[in-house]
Amino acid sequence: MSMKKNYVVETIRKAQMVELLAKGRRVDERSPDEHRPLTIQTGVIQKANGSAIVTLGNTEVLAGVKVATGAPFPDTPDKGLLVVNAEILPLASPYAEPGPPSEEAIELARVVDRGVRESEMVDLTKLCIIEGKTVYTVFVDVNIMNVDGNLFDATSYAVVSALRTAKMKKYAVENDKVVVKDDVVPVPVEKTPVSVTMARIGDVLVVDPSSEEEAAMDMRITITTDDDGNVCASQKGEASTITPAHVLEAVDTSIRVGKAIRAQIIEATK
Amino acid sequence: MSMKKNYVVETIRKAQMVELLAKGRRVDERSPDEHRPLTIQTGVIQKANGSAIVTLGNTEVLAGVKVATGAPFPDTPDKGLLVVNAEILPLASPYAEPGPPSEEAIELARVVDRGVRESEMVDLTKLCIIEGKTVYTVFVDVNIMNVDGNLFDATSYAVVSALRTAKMKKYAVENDKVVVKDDVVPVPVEKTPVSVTMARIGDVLVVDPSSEEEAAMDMRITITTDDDGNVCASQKGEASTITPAHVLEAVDTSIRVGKAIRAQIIEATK
Amino acid sequence: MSMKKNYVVETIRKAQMVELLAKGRRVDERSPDEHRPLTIQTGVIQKANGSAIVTLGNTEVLAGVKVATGAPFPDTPDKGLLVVNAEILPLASPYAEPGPPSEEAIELARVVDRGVRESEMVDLTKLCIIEGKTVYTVFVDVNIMNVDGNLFDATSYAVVSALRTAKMKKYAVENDKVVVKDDVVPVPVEKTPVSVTMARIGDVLVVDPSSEEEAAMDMRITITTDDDGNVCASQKGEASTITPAHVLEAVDTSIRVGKAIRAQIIEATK
Amino acid sequence: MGLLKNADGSAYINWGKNKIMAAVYGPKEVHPKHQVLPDRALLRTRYHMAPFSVDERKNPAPSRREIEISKVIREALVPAVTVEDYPRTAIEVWVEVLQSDGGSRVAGITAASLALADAGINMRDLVVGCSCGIIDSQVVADLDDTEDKEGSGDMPVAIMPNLNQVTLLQVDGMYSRADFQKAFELAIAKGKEVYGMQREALMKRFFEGQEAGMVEEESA
Amino acid sequence: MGLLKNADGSAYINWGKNKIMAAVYGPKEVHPKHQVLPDRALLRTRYHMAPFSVDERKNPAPSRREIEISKVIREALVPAVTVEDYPRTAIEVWVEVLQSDGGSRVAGITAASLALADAGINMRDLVVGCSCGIIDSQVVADLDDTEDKEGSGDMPVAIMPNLNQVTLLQVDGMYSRADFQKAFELAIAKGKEVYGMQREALMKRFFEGQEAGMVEEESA
Amino acid sequence: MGLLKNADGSAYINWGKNKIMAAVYGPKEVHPKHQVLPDRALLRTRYHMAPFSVDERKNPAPSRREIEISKVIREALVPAVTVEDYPRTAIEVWVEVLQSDGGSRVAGITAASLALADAGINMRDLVVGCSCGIIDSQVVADLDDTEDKEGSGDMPVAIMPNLNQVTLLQVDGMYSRADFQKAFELAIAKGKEVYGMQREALMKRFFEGQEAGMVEEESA
Repeated sequence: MSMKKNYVVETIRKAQMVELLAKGRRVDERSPDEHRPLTIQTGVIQKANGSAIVTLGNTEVLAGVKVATGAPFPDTPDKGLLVVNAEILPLASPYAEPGPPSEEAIELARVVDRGVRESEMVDLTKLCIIEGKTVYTVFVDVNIMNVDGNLFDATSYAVVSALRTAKMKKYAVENDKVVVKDDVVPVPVEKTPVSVTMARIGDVLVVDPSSEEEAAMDMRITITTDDDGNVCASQKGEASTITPAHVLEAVDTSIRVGKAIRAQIIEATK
Repeated sequence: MSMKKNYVVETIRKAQMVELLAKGRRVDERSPDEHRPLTIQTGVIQKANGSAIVTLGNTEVLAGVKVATGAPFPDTPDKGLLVVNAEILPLASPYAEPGPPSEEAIELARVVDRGVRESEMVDLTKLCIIEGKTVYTVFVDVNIMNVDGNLFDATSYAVVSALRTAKMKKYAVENDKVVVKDDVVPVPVEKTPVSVTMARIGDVLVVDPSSEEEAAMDMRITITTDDDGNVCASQKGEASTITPAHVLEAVDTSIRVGKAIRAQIIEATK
Repeated sequence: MSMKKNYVVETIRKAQMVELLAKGRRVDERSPDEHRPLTIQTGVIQKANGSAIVTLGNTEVLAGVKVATGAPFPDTPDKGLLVVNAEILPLASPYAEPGPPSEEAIELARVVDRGVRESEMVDLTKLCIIEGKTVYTVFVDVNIMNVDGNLFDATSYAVVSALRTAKMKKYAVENDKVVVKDDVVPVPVEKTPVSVTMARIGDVLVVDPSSEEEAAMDMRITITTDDDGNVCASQKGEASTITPAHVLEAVDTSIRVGKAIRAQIIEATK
Repeated sequence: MGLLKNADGSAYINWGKNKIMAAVYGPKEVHPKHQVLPDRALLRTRYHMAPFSVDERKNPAPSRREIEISKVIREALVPAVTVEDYPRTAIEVWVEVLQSDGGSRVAGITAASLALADAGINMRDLVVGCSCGIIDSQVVADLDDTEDKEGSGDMPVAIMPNLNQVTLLQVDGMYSRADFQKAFELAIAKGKEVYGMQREALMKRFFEGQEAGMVEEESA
Repeated sequence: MGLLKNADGSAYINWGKNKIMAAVYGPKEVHPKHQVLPDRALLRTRYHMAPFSVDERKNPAPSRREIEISKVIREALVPAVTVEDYPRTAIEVWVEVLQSDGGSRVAGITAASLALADAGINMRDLVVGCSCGIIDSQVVADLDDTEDKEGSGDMPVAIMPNLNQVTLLQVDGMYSRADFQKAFELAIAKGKEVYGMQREALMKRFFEGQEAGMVEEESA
Repeated sequence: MGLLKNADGSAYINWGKNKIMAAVYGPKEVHPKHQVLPDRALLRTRYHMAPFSVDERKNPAPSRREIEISKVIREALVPAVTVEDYPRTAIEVWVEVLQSDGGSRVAGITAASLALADAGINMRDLVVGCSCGIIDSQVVADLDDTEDKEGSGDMPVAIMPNLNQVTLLQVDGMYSRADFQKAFELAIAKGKEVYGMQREALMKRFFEGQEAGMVEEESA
C-alpha cells in the first residue's frame, strides 16, 4: 500500500508509543499480547464453496473458496492444488490502488498460503480424483475490504475459516471417466493453523498491531502454529531487525495466543 | 480517443450548434435524421474470409473476418464462437495511441458485438462441427482507419457487411474425426442488424454525428434493430442524460433510418 | 539500453576517433579488422542441457540451453522448435533496466536466432519425435552479464557454443507412446555459424566495436557466415546508412574474420 | 452505508443474490497531474467482480465486460454529481461485486450513488437502477441470473428519479417496439420504487444519526 | 497519398498482395517530456499487422517480429529525414499492414517515405525498398509469400536512390558470396525502379493538385 | 567480487549448486522523482532466476515467488546499509541466480552484501545467510535441492553477525518448539561461519589489491 507517511508526525507518534510501551501500555490500552476483537462469520457468499468474513478491530477481510477440477502438477500427480490469492481492494484504503497485485499483496497471499500448506491443513492427496490426470483445484481468493493493520492474521483467519466450512462437488470415477455426483463433501480439512503477527516498536513486541502501530513499528513477525503447537510458517517483515531472543519470545507468544484464537475459529466454523 | 478538447472553442461551437439546431439545421446542412454518405466495399482483403471497408462521411473502418476451429464453451457445447474486436489505429486520429485497446475501443467492440449477437444474425448452432468438441470460431477484427465521428455505426456496418460476405472452409465428420473439405460455404447469416447512433446536442437528437458534433454533444445513444423492426441492442453513452421521451423517439428514428441503411448493406453484399 | 549520451563529449570523442581511424588506428590500438580477446567456457551451468560463458573484451554473455518436449507448429509437423531469447540483465549496464525485453534485446535475440536457423546449424527434422504430435523444443536463453559493445557477436558465440555442447534426453516411441530413455544424445548440430559485427565510424568499418566505439558509430552491420563461407544472415542497424561498396567489403571481412573465430569455437566445444 | 471505516463514504447492497459494496474516496488530489480537469472533478469508477462472486471462478484481472461496465457506471453517475463544485480534484468510486446476480450493474450504481451521498458529495439527485427483461413473452423486472439466461433480453436502466432523466441504458435481446416501451417504462417505475427505499436509508443515516446501515432490497 | 483525412500525411501501397497504409503525424510535441531530443526530431515508428492480414489470424498484440521491424523501419527512415530541422518535436510514422505478402517491410518503408513527403516533412531523399531472394538457385526480386517460403532466402533492402545509400539491410537464407552480391545488386536496381514510380506519384500529388492518389505497384 | 566491469560493485557466489551473481549500482539519482526519500537512500532489489537455472525451464517474467523474495531480500539488506548517509539517492542491488539450489535466497543475500561492500557503500555490518531444515527428524544446515524437497522444513535466516541481529527469517515446515529453536540457532551459528569466509574475501579484495575474486563456499 506504500503508505506515504508524514515523517514528522510519524516520528513524534513513534516516540510517544515507545514511551508508553516502556510502561507496558499501548495507545489503545491493550496489553502487549492482546489482539483486537475478532469476529468471524461464515457462509456469507452462497455462490462460493466456502466463505468467511473476518473483522479484527477495523481490519476487514472476506475470503471465498471456489473448487474446480484440473490437471495436477507433473511432479505431484497424486495431489490436488491449493491456490491462495489476495487483492487489497482500492476501497480498503486511501493508499490502495487498482491494478495487478502489489508486492505487499503477493507477500500476504504467499505467507498465508504457506501457513495453510505447511500445517497440512488440507490433505492434498484427498483432492486427487484420477492420479496424474484429474484433481481438485481449490482457489481461495481474499478481498481485503478495510485496512487497519495486521492483514496477515485477518487474512489467515478468513482463509482458514472459509476452508473449514467449504463443501465441494463429489466426483466418482466410472470406466476411467470422471462423473459428477449429486451430493457435496467437505473440503478435507485436518488442522487449524493459526497465524499470530507481532510488531516490534522500540524494544517491545506487541501482538496484532493496528495501522497506527504499524506506522510506527520497526519490524513485523508472523508465526503460524498448528493444533499441536508446532511452528509451520513464519515471516519476518519490514526493513529492520529482530534479535534471536525476540524470535523465540515471539514463538512462545504465538503458541499461547494462537490457542485461544484457534478455539474461536473452530467454534465459528462448526 | 480521450479528445483533449479546447474548452473555450468547444463552448462557443456548441452554442452555435444549439442555436442552429433550434432552427432545425446542422452545421453541415444535414437534416436531423440524415446520415452522411455511406459507402460499402466488400472483398477488399483476399486473405480474410470476409472483409468490408466502410466510409461514413470521413469516418473509415475496415473489418476482416477470419474463421478458425476451436473448442466450444462448456456451457454452450453446441454453439460456435463469435468474437468481435476493434482497434482504433494510431493512424486514425491525432488522439489515438498505440497500445492495448482503450476503454472506448472495448465499448465499441462490445456494443457492435451485442447487435450482431442479440439479433441472432449468425446462427451459432450452425457453427458447431462436433458437439462439445469442435466448433467454428469466427473472429471479426475491426481496424478504425480514420476517425470523424460515429464509430459505432461505421463499425457495425463494416462488421455486418464483412460477415454477410464471409466464406469458410467446409468440414465433415468422418469416423469421429474432423476432415477438411475442398469447398467453402458461407458463414450462416440469417439477419441484417443495423445500428443507428444519435447524439443529443441541447434538446435535439441528430443521427450520425460527425466529430465536430460529437465534440459538442451531451449524450450519445446507439440503437440496433433487426429486419423486423425489433430492437436488439442499445447503448447510451457519455456523461449526460436522456429523457424517457427521447429514448422512445430514438427507437422510432432507428427503425426508420435503419430500414434504408439495411437495404444499402444488403445491396452491397449480394 | 537507450544510452543517454552526453552530446558534447560524444561529439569530441567521435571527432578524435574519426581522425585516428583515418590513420588506420583505433583508440585501443586494434587494427580495423581485429576483434577483442575472446574466451569461451562451456558446461558452466550443470542444470542446463548446455551452456557457455563468453567474454569478448569486457562484454560478457552467458547462454543456457534447456530442452523440453512439446507440440510442433501445424505447418511444420516434422520439425522441432528452436527458441532464442535474450535478456540484458540490469546488472550488465547502468542503462539496462529490469522489465520485459527491450526493443534492443528483441532485435539481438532475433538476429542471433536467424544466424542459427538460416545456417541450418540444428537439424530441426532430427528434433521430431512423433510427426505432428511430439517434438523437442530447444530453448536457448541468453543472459547479458556485462555490456561493453558488440552484444551481437558475443551472444552469437555463446549461443552457438552452448548448442554445440548441449545434450538432451533420448526418447523412443513405443506403441505410439513417447518413452524416456536413460541415456542422453547431443542436440543434432551440423554447422558452426559465426557472426561478425562491424561499426562504421566516419568512412571506416571496424570489427567488433567496443562500447566506446559504439557511442561514436554511425552504423552497425552484422553478417553471419557458415563453414563454407556462405552468408546466412545479416542485419544493418542504427539510424544511418551504408554504401553498397561497404556492404560487400563487410561480407568479405566477415568471411575472413569468421574463419578464425569458428576454429576457436570448434576447439572450445570439442 | 458507512460500513467501511477508511472510505469517505460507503454503501452495501443486498439485492436478489447480488452482494455489492461501493466506496467513495475524495475529493482528493489528481494523480497523474495531466489528468486534472480545470473546471470540474474527475470521476473515476471501477466495477470489479470478486473471483468467487460467480459460478465459475473469475480471473481477478479486469475483463472487457468489467472495463465497459466501469465506463457506463461512470457516465451514469457523473450527471448526478455537481462535479463543477470540485474543480481540479478526483472522486473515486469503487464498486466491488462480492456476489453477482442478474442486474449487478444497476445494483452497483444504486450502491455507488448512496456511497457518494454518504461521502457528503454534492448531488443533483440520486441515481437508482433497475433491470428489466422478457421471459416467456412477458416483460419482467429485476431478473435474477437464471431468468437472465433463459429470458430473451436484459435492459439495465438507471435514472435520476426527481429529474426524470435516464443516465444509463443498455439493451440486450429482442424487443418489439411495443415490448421495448413496456420494459423501459417498467424499469423506470421500478427504479422509482428503489428510490423510495434509498431515500429512507439516507434519512436514517443523516437524521437518526445511525452510524452504519445496510440497504436490503429484495428482488421484485 | 493523402487518403486519410486526419493524418498530416498518408500513403497507401498495393504491392503484390501487400496492402499497406502508412500515415504520418507531426512534427508535434513530445510526450513524455524526457524523451525530447534537444537537437533533432524524435522519429517514432510502428509496423503493425491487422489480425486478418495473414493466413492464420494474428493476435493483435505486437509480436517480437513486429517490434524488430518497427525498429529497423525507423532506422531506415531517419537517415532520409532532416531531423535537425525539427528539434524537440516528435514525428510519428504508423505503418499498418492490412494484407501481408512477401516484402511487407520494404513496401511499408516505401509507403512511409511517401507519407512523410505527403506530410511536407523535409527530406534528403526518398527511401524505397525491394526484397530479393533465391528460388531454384536463381536470384529473384520481389518474392511473394509462397516463393518466400519455398525459396532459400529473403533479403529486404531499402535505399536512398539519389544518394546511393543503403538504409535497411536484412538477410535470411543461404547465399554464396557471388549470389549475395547478385541479389543485393538486383535489390538496389529494383529499388531504383520503384523510385521512378514513387517520384511520379509525388509529382502528381504536388504539381497536378491531385487530392488523393494510390500507388499501385505490381510485383515484378 | 569485482567481476563485473560496469557495476559499481559485484560478487559471485558458488554455494552448493547455487551460482549467483550480485551487482550494485549507486548511489544514483532516483527515477521516477516521486519515489525520492528525503532523509535516506532508496534501496531497490531484484532477485531473478535465469530460465536455465532450474530443472524445468523457468519463464523469464518474474514469478510471485521472485517478487516476494525480492522484497524480503531488500528488507534483509536495508538494516545493514547506512541509508541515512545517502539521502535522495537510489542504490540498486541485482541478484541473478544463474543456477539454483536449496538456500538460493540466503546465498543471494550473502553475495549482495559483498557486492554492497565492493561498491564502497557504508555499512553497519555485513549480512550473511544460512538455511536450515529437518531431514529424518534431524536438524540440518544448508539443504540442497533434493534434501529440500524430501525434508520437512526450510528455514532461511539472515543475520548481521557482529550486531547479533536477524534481518531475514522465513519458515516453511513443521517444527516442534524445541526443533525450531535448534534449527534457528544452528542457522545463526552457520551464518557466523559464512561470515568468517566473507570477511576473508573482503580483506583479500581491499588489502591485497586483488582485482577480481570469487567466493567459493561448499555446502556444509
